[in-house]
Amino acid sequence: MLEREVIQHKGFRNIVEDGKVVGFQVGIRQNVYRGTWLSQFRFDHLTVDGEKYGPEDVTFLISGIEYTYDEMADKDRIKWPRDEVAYIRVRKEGGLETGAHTVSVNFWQIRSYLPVRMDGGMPFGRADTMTRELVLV
Amino acid sequence: MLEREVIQHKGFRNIVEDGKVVGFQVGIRQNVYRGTWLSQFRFDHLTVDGEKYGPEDVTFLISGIEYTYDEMADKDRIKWPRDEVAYIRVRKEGGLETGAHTVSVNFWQIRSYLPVRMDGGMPFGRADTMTRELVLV
Amino acid sequence: MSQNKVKGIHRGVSSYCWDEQLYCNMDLEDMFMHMQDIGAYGLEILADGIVKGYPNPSNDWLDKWFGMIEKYDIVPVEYGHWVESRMFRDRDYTTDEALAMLIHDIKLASFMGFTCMRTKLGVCDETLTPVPNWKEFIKRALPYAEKYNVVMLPEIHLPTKLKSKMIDDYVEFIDKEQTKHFGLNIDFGVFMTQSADGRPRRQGPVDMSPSPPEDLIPLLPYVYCCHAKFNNMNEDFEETTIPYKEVIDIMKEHNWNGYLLSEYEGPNKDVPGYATTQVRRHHVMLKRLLGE
Amino acid sequence: MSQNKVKGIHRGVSSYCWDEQLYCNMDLEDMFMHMQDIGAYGLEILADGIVKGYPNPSNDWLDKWFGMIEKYDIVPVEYGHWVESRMFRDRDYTTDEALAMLIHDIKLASFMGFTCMRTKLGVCDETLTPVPNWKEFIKRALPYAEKYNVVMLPEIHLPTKLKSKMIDDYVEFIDKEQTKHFGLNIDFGVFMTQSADGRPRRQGPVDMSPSPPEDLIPLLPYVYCCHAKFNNMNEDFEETTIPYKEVIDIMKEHNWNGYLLSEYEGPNKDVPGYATTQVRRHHVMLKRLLGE
Ligand SMILES: [Mn+2]
Ligand SMILES: [Mn+2]
Repeated sequence: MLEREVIQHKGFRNIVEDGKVVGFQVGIRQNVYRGTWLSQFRFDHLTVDGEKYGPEDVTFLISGIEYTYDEMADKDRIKWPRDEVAYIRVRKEGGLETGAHTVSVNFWQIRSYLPVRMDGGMPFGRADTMTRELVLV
Repeated sequence: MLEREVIQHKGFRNIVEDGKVVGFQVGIRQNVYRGTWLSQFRFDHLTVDGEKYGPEDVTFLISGIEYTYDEMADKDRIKWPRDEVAYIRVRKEGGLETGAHTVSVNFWQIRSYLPVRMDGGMPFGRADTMTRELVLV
Repeated sequence: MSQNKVKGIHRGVSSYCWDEQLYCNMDLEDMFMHMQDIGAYGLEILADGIVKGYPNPSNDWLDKWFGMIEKYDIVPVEYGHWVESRMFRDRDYTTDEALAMLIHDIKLASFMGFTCMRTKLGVCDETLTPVPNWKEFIKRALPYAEKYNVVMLPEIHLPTKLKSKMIDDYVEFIDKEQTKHFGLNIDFGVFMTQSADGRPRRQGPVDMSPSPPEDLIPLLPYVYCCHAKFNNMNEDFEETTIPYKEVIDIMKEHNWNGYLLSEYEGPNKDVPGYATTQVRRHHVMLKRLLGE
Repeated sequence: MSQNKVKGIHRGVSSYCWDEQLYCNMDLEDMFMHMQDIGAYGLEILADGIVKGYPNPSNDWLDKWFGMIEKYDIVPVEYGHWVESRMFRDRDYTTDEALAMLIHDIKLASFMGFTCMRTKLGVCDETLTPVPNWKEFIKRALPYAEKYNVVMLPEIHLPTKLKSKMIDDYVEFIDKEQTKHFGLNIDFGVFMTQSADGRPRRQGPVDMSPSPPEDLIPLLPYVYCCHAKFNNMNEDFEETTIPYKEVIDIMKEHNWNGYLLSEYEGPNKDVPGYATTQVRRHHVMLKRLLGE
């Protein structure tokens, strides 16, 4: 089930491949009443302890498929479902250290039914849920 | 799913039979980490707006089967499951009026692993969850 | 039931009321149980967000849907969906693309038992004027709506006025097409006189003043269901932001038939149990106003 | 894995940590996902409350169980259950009745893949002395535990002391029966020196003083898993109520093998997310103490 916060504690972990830590991931949910067509997904950044990762620095794992930000641009018939967590994945040798981390994120969806003015950013959820202290083990 | 409070808003309604209102019901859950063998169930009262209903005044609807309090006494192999709401049902012509009602309840389970002293009453959950204002439509 | 125009005014609920609880501490069946409790059997869903696997639910999920509809006596009234326009980073959706999306939703809504569709259109300005090509794809969708027996309803929502060019355009379109498959869903927010906290509506660049309830009268023949928007039900079972009695008296006097779908948009939607109490209070009020 | 006595000290979690969230805003799969995140694969469940339809789950549910165990690499370590004594209003459970209940749980625990059982016995006094007939039904259950390859473990819990007649009785029983199917689960609460809020333990009619960690040493051969009880993990990843380092150093020195099952019993268990953070902090500490 979804945690109330946009940034999920569940899913926050380092990514291990062939026994080596090659990066980390953060789960996010949509605090909004509908899912997102991938082509309408907008992402500005993920920040961990002040270090910023932009659209080119991450991939998105959605329903088991990993996408780059640009790969999502033409996916108008694939949905990030309302009830599913997406994982933002960062390649980073050694991953994150064991301990507490401050995580922020900013992303939104284009909504054709609202004025164009809002395409520039309308975060998913209240500001206080877009930053969270998470513990990595 | 279960509401956090012991007294559930969901399920609070009048009971209609053959087009006539013959009573009302209140859903309750067990705010404890296990279910209850029916023979270990203890019930003191349900109170609605100050009117008190004791064990002889109500029945219990558990997983679709309705029991009197005494019928539960020998049911040591039937469980009120941890994840299910039980409905306390009161026969009362006309049921309750449309509007707000203050509902209290006291019930518990016998726990063989705790001192006998506690058999006399150890409510399911914190006192503040054993009384609730509910709206009947 | 033809186009959901059943005799009388009936009570229903939109899944939007509990939206901030959904998938955190409530599921769809919980909503149905609440609806059965309060005798509000008409349902609006926002399909994207409710239908598992939308827009392509599995047969398993659909079987579960029909089982629950049957068990809780739910009447599927309105299927909320969107016709997107700004779909890509570099270009808008074409009329053909929008139409394909719309037809898919018509088929799914109909299969799930809905008779109304809240057809949300893309907009092109601050007063939510629909995209210029809306008549094109709606007109081409009409034969499908007829075949699948649904009516498409744009939602008339603040800051739109009941007396406005937008409404005139819709009505003119309906009259010209002589169709029963396109109409209006009035969101009662258009009658809103003050905020949930009792302050006057904040005025911005856009005029947020309410429409007078009587402006509803000439539109009623085009209205198939309504969003009974509410923002604050007090302990005396009064809605404090919208003149409910006036609006409903008008609808009764003019023998309007259809469903009022509760749509809670007040504060504390994320507080478990809050929306539930608000919805129940709302239905105490509606029951009294409707003389049930 | 013989009786779960795998080499080394391993980390695990009891479902009890998230108990107040379960069925309100979490489900079993959420717990497994958290466990996989933190690399704590050993699982304790309280069977009644976790197993859907307990004590008779459906094959469907069991299939789902095995699917999840596999997907999240979960190791079923301990199956928590109760042997009731005060079952009826007018009489106690007979030895035969208690035994029948116990055998049913042995079979289910084993089928679900568990090797340990936290066998909670009925008590007859304020210091939680087990019911007088415990040796009778446990002895009669031993052949079943052997056949189904599980070990029954009473939980040694405050206010019980590690040096006490109760423990002597258990150890004497095990030695006499020469069994590997009855043993001890030590709840680290027995080492608790202060409350979660930093105050000394409240003393009542019963002595709540802690056992010294070294009293654990002679018992270790009888201990198959432990409740790594914790009441408060601070922001520096220290448990403030129990001398964890001393206890774990002793277990390491004596080459104890088995699972430490996190069991959070501090405040705010009903606050969504609180227990999750506590469990994660606990495993940061355990990982460091174990030198992982
Ligand atoms: Mn609306
Ligand atoms: Mn314990």
